[in-house]
Amino acid sequence: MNAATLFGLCGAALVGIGLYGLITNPEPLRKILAFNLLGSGVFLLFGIIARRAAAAGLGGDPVPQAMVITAIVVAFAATAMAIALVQRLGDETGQASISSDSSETGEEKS
Amino acid sequence: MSIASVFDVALVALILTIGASAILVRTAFAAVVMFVVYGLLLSMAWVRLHAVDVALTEAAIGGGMTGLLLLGAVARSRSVNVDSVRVGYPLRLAAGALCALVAAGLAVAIFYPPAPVPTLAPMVMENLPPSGLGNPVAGVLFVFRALDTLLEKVVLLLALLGVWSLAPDHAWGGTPGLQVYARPDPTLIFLAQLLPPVGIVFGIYMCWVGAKDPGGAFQGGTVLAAMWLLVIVAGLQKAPAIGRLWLRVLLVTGPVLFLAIGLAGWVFADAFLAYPAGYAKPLIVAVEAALTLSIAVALGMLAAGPPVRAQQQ
Amino acid sequence: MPSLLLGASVFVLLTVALGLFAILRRSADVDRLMAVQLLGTGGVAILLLLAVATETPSVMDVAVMLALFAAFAAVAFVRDASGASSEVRGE
Amino acid sequence: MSLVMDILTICAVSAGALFFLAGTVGLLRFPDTLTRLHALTKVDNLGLGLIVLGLLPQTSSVLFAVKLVFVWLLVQLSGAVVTQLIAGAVRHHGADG
Amino acid sequence: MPAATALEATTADGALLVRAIILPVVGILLSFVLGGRYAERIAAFLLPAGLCVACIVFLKIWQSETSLSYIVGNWKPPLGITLRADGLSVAMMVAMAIVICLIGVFAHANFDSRVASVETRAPMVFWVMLMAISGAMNMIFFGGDLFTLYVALELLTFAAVPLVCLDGRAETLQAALRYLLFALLGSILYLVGTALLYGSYGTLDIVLMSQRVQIEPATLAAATLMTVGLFAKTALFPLHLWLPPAHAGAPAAASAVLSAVVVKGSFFLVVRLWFDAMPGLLSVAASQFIGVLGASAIICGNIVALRQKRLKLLIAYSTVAQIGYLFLMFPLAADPLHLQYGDVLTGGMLQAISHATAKAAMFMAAGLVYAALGHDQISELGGIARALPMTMFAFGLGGLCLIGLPPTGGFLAKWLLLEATIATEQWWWAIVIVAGGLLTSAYVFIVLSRAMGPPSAPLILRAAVPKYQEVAALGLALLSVLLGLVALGPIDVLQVGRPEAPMAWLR
Repeated sequence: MNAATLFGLCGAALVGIGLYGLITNPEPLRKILAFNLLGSGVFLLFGIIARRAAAAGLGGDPVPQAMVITAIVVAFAATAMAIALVQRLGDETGQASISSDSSETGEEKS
Repeated sequence: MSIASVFDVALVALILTIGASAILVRTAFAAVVMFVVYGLLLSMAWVRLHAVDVALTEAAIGGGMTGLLLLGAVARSRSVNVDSVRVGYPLRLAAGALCALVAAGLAVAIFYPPAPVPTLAPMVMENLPPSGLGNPVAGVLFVFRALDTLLEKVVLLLALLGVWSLAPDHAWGGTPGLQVYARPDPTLIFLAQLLPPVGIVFGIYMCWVGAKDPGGAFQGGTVLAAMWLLVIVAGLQKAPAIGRLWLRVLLVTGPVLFLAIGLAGWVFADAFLAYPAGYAKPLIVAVEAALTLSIAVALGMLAAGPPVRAQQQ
Repeated sequence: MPSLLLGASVFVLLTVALGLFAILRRSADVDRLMAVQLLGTGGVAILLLLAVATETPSVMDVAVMLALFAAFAAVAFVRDASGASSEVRGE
Repeated sequence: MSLVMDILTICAVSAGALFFLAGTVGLLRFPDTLTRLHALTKVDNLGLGLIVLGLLPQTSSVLFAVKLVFVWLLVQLSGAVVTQLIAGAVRHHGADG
Repeated sequence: MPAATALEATTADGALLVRAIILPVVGILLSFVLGGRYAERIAAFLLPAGLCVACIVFLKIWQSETSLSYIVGNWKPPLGITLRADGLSVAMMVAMAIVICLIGVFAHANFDSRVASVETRAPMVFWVMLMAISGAMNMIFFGGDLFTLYVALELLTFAAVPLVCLDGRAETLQAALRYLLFALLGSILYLVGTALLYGSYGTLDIVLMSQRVQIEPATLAAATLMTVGLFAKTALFPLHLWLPPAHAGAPAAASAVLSAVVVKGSFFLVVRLWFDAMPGLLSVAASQFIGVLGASAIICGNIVALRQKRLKLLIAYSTVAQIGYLFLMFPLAADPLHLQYGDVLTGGMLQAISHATAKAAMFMAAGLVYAALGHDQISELGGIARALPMTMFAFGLGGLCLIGLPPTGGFLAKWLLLEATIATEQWWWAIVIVAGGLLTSAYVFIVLSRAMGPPSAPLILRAAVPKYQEVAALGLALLSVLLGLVALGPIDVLQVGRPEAPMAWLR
């Protein structure tokens, strides 16, 4: 098994892990994190496809590499928007139930 | 097994473990820390895949900026703790099975590559010389698939407007809610005074070197954005109000220049987004320089979040 | 020489991994932060070794990138800690 | 000449790698946060420093060497500041942070 | 290189396609610099200009009966990107441009950017996002490259999500978050597919792909993942959970855009994928499965709609059902024995277009009702038909189109689909279509009868409704009715650029 295939399997596994987190984690923030994990697995797939197609003295096919760069920036923008949404939602709902959550903050750190 | 493959196996094992624990670990803070570590590991994987351009982007955006965003979010969501009702066991099992199926399908798909692996690398190298660029990835981004790159800048602007749209009405045009230090911390101020000059030089270097070596507008822009955020967080400078004209102008400078050069190509090179022969390299470098600034501002403002305070007149 | 450098990078990766697991097992946030710092430094070392071993100077830029961003996790964390103890400016 | 250089490289890189191991063991074994932090700084300073020192003779150009030293300095700076920040946080909130 | 690439070149009027994409981009950039107070004026200029371009492209293609293409930067695929416009794309493009323009007219009342002396939030966001949606849709219709289409898809997502939570209430924020997560999952699945396809064929260009594509594991995995991702974005039945809260919670003009325009983008990509990029790859079993999903959407969506108490939620669930019809074209078009291909595609596209016009009209009407009454409880609609006759007339006409009564566009679409079920001997889909129509007529009738009934208490209108808003809604409703008449005219345009028959069956 060569390096490209190894990382490819890693990417496939990461897609599975990220998808699992996205489905099962109820917390929005954790969902966003899982989405990023899933995304990076997909990017790795692009990476091994590029690596596999190394030719013409290049270490990899530059076309998928360029696509990954574009996709990483888009994923970051998506993350920023999702986090802003989560926080605004927290602000809106948090004002209604400030009393109930103060007891839980200490517990979480232990 | 060569030493290199030992390294690869160890790296993959580490990535998978850290990735899985980022999903499974109990507290959100631990998960985010895992994710930051994961981002660092991933940029090593990209180096091993001979994709240094991507490694740079991943180190800067995937690990650095996304980590910063998530850490900030975790910090704020602690005071408003979300009650984490776990999904039921049967559902988790079903989800696990589904995800395993997807992963297995992908694994099968990549395990059997097509017999002659199709590649555009020779075609890229053949057509790269007229543009004067030495970095094939930059060639793809700014010459062959320039339309994608241009549209992606618009995506960035829309995402920023989307983030801003989450502001309360009265705060529109005001300053973002990026959390800054309550007390000036001398250590942090020291860092915020010393690191940015270095970072800015490196960011400019990234942008400049991108024409011939790995690097470019994205990577350079991200470094600049990070330095800007550091200065703001340390309290040395205030985050700008989103209504500021200079901010808006900086945001669109890159895309506008890109679009203008693309339209000029219509006149001088008879195709939209074509570069006139002999002028390709200076034009691309100009576009990259302008984009670096615009990306820096856009990423920085994206990370800073929606405005929360009305601007003091 | 390249194989020796590669071997060293494997060694560093394994030690860092070891340290990482140990630290991440502890539940204190500060320890987790140290894990990030440890991996940041280890990652820089590994990338430098790789850069020289494979003679690709551009890999060194990745190391610079990691070094630049390594401090950010700590900055974000301490911002949180000080924000929790006292009033955050402006709110 | 190159043999001397190679020996220097081997010694320094091995020593650096050992410091990584030592630092990790320290992180594992030391009892409290501040001493573990101390172990961490050893990795930053000496581990990376020795590796950089060992790599210097192998570099092909001056720019390469300058970059190596630059990276080391950068890690020194951020490492020092980060440990300061962490230590400060520990002092404020106790080891649980 | 295959022969087709050598032949392909920028056609005479190909530059129009670039114009259609650049116009909105220019508008967005200008709005950022000039500020939100000018955003509406910029949109008021650029959206009609976009409509003009769309009409010109439509006429060119209709008359010449050939597709247009433009090679961006003179770099031919597989290296570069080609924009292509065929019959399907221009028909959709014109329809969407008209709908967006009329929504713009309607939205003037709610998002007038000139009333305040400084830039305000909602108008700035709305107008920029409206322009972005029109640009993204054009990009989706013309994009000849699967990765460009990914970027366009993300453009559409980022433009659509903020519209959901423009009012900033907690429940719309929740809806927007859910929508965003679904949409992101959808686009990432789509992206996996593009990665695998590139790995197999070394190109993402749709025409080149259609020449190289073969049935093999990687391709099937890619196609499945992409389709599921696009289903999530289109809100096809089991993945529809995000749609009703998002579409019902948004402001009326935004609901109209989301329901009429945005979901059609990802639907169009499914069509592109299966009928252009991978012609003939769709197996009978898979197409029947998609059909079952569509049928479930029709039945479940309609039944749930029937039980809604709020008008906007009813309309949103009816969108879920109407989306189901779109996917009935897959089992009908993939039938290997009878090549009903062209007519079925025409039927599907007509359904998309007539749903766009009718649904936009209905959401606008619901918005006007809400503005007038201060609520949209169906049980308390009594007397509204007398107070807002034009609005309720528009709602009724839109309803007729959804039910599929002649001479509406909905009738023509459903008729073509029904005809195909008979021709391909798949009678079970015919039952679904007819049952769906009956259920739809039930809830349209309930709403109308309530509205025409006497008020329980004396009706007090909270606000006067501007006439032009009613006219915009009515205009769209009339369009959905008149769409049935295209059978006499330009319906052939949908066939331009279609291959004679799906190729893979002949292989």
